[in-house]
Amino acid sequence: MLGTGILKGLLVTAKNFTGSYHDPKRMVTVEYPEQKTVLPENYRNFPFLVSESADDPMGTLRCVACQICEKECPPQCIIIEKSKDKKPDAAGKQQFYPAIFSIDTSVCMSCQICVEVCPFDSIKMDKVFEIAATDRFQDLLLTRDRLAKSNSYYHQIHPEEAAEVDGRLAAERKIAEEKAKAAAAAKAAAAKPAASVNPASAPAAPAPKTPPPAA
Amino acid sequence: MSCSDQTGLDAELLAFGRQSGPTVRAVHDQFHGDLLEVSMGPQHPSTHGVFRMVATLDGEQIVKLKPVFGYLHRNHEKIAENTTYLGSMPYTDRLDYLCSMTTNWAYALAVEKLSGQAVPDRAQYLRIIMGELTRLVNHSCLVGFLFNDLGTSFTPLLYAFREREKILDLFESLSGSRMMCNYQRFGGCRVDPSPAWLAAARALVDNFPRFLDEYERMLTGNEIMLARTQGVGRLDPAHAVNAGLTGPVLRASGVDYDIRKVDGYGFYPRFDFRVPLGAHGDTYDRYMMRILEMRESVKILQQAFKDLPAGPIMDPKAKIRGFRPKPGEAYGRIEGPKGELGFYLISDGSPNPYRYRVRPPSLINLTLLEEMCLGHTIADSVVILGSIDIVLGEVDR
Amino acid sequence: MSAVPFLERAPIELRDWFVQLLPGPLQWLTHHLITVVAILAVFGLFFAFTTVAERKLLGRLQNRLGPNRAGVPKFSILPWHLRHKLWGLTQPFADAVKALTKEDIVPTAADKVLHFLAPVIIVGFSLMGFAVLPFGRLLIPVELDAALLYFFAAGAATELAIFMAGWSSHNKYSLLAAMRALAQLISYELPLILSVVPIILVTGTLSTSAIVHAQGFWTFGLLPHWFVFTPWGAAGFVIFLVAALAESNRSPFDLPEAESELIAGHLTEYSGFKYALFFMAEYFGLTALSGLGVTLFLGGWQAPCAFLEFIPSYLWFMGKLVGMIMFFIWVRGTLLRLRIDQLTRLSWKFLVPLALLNLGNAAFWVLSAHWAGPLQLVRWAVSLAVIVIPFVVMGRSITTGYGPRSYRYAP
Amino acid sequence: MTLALILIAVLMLGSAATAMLLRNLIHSALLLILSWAGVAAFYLWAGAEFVAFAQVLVYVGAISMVVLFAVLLTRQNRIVDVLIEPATKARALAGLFVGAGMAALLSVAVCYTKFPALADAAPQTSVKEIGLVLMRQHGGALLIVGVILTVALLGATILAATEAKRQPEDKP
Repeated sequence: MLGTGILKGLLVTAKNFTGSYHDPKRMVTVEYPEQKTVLPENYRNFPFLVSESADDPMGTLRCVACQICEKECPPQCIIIEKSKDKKPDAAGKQQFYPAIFSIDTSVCMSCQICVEVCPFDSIKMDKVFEIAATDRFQDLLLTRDRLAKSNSYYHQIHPEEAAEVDGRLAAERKIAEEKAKAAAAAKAAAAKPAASVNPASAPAAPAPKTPPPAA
Repeated sequence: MSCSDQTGLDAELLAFGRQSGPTVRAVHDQFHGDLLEVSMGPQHPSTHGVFRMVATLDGEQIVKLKPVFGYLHRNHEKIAENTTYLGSMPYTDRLDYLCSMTTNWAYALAVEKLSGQAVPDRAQYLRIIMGELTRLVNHSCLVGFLFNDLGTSFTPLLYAFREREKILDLFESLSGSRMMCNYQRFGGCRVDPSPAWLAAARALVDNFPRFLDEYERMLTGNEIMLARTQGVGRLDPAHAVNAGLTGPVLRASGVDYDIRKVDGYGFYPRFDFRVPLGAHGDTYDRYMMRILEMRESVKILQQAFKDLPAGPIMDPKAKIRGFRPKPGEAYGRIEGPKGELGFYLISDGSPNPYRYRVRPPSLINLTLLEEMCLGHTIADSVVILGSIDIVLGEVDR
Repeated sequence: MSAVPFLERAPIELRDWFVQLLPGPLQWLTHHLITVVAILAVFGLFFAFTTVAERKLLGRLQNRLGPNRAGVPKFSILPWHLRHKLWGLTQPFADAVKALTKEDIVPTAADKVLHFLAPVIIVGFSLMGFAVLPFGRLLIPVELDAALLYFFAAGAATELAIFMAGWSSHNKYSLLAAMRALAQLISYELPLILSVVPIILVTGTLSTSAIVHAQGFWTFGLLPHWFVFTPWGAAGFVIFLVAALAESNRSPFDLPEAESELIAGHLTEYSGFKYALFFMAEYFGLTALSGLGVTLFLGGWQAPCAFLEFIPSYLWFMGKLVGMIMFFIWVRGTLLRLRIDQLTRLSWKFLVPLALLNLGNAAFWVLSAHWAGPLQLVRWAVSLAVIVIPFVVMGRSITTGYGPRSYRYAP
Repeated sequence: MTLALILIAVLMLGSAATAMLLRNLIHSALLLILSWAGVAAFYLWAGAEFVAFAQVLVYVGAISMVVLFAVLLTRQNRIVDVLIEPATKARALAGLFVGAGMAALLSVAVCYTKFPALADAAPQTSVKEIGLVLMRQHGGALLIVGVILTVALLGATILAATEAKRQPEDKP
């Protein structure tokens, strides 16, 4: 009979109308500034540089300026300049550090390929999405000081992922130490026969140089 | 259409009628007077993005319709020749921005065929899950937009978006971004979904049919909907096959061609699902194709969740950097929500592809727009365009 | 006068008290001026809150909140927390300020005189419709003998204004939309008037207050004698609703401003306050038509049950009016738009024949009024049959070729 | 009250005159409609509400549409208006002669008709009486008018239908 389809349609919208008052499933609006939706753990926006300690983020950057992410970034929006001198990193090894490390967030499409290819876990995805800027060039080009954030901040935004990364780094560091101790012991053993030959001429032995960790 | 005198006009009209393109009824009648040329778009509220239709009208009826596009051309294929294989993966999200997971899958499939890369079982199942979830997202979007073109004030669109947002929240908690997922890699997937995610996805899929029933109750039997879409934009199967149309638009005309059944790529042969076919090939059939396909996708998803195997999600031998496939060419294609989405790659051994070509189903389904719209009114042409389901990102690349 | 409860008499006595304060010759003028100002104030506010109600109701239909952000200006005396939480009630005033301050662009090629005149005429004529609606037992602006004819005469000029708007904008879309609007309005004027004729036939008068009085009684104090509860009245009411929707260019028939095809139809070249005037005229037209519907079919200011008489009559009228407007908004939130040829075909091939049949049905109803006892049931049955059977038959003929389909699956 | 009478008369005659003089057809059509509204104002002033509303409903509502459609559809999309040949002496004389003849005829008709003495008050007739009179004494005339209108309506639809047949568009 003509009109039954229309009546059924009206009934559906009526059910939605009454539902919107009591059924949370039928009232989906979130009033943004007052109520904020919680972001899922894997959410990613623009990258940031992880630094070891919170009090001196610029000094203790994990990044060693190997420029792999600069090469792999599809829209080429990362600009790195290697430093001339070296600086001890967390494991005490002398490493380069990025004198200039800036990401042009107007070009970056937050695809997190840089995070995947970084061998040192020094760049991770941030969760800040309220970044309005007035100037297109200065404000959107995030320089090193605005990119560097502490590892504790990393734990705060990506708890599981951060724990897993730290676990892996600690394990690697342990392996590196054992290898270093083994190498040192081997060197000491080799050095003992030489020492017995000319104990007087050997100068004060410099601190044992640990081999660089496996790339 | 310059105002020449009466006899000149007739000659011009007849010449006009015989121009190339499908046969145009020679409109020649004292009563008709000038034809009105109306250009709809590119800033038009209902052309799904920057797309322009130059329609020549005789009163309300369309005599000639010329689609104009290219406003969103971003030179995707040339850029891909200067980026590494992995670098192009995030760009494939931007092709058909409504279903990024399926486009990623098609690209990953093509590269795996090129480099002979194996994919573990769990990754194949995850790809099917993500692919079918994207089909739900795309079809619910399309159905919402179609009703918007038909003239409802946003109610069906917002019901459809309510369901789509739930699926996009799942994608966000898995891959990190709602629409730009960048989830597939050559040889598997990037993130292993947590059991909590799988439970949430299963719950969503189990009550998705409730949304479809509400939709069908509200709109499929609606007399105005029947009157506005049945018999409008009829597409004859032979023309569709000759023009190379694929996807729900082709199946609505009754041609049985679904690449999931034809190629049997991924683990689709293990799943039992049916492919709906239309009989009249008009806008109503195309709408019903999407609704029935959504129901089939829900069945596939339920089977996939039931027997999702454990195991690695990434083939151990897969290399992230320094990926240099051996020289050769490959064409990988999947049944995307809009039709056969294919990637044709030629590799010369270097990290960048020598040639990178996308087969865009939206563009190819668009070629027959004029033939469908002839004889109908402006209001119908907007509905027909909506029923073909084009996304300008894929049309212009 | 004193038999009527106080609340009923209050507005009239207030006006009379104020009028006799003034000197002689002015009294007649102020008497009517007060009525006009009262109508403008009440229905001006009613229009403002209908726009908000529409957006909030549509929002709730679509699982979202309607506007609730328009606050009160800073320097107002409201305490802080109240200023924030106002459920969007100040939205219409914010819209009004926006409409007033927006630049009013007139295209150079436009026909300036007509372009300016169109909104003036459309608002003027759609407001004139309120003069004959009986808002309460004593509240009727003008007691006209030919009230209904006056109402349709006032509504006739809207077509003229829409044509002037479409033609003077000198724009392809407006021209197409003006033609569509005319075809629609003219083809729906007939069912609108034909659906009202049975009421005149039964009550024998054109005056609206007499019609409302004719619907005044209740059987067993509970069942009101509104015309909508008679078979021919129900059919007339349905046809009236469909035609009213079409006359006020709303939901299933909002072809002239079909966004998806013709941008904003004949309003494309209007902006700023003129656009707001068109918008206002559409709502006044809608309110006037639903006011007429309430008066003719839903018993105007009559209370639904005898014991509810103590509530003042104008509240009943307002309640029914709000109910009908909510129905129109509900329909707008659900239904799709018809194409122009289907729209006119529906009117000429379906509504007009049904309305004519309904006329015959009302005649039969009047002739068979004196049938005794059991014959009353026969009278109801025949009257219902005369309407339902053609509705089903014609409904099937108009939807030939359309119908739900079953789909096969690939082997 | 006579001031209102003069005002309405001036409005009506003024709009009719300017309608004749204007070049733009649409403007003159609209002014013609304004003069019809003037006639309705006269009826109202005379107290015949029923006739006034009928006049507004029929003329301003419907016939104005017919006039405007006629003006729209018959114009051959010429922006420039109808060309009038230069006014020669013979044409002016002929115009004057016809005008004078018409004026004489009208004035004779006005002078010699005997208007009944001015009744003390406008006759108070209700709509019911008008209806009864229409149906009883003038029932025949009403039916004939009805038949003419239906014939006109059928003619229009047949004309439009045949035109549609020659150009069959989409079938449902």
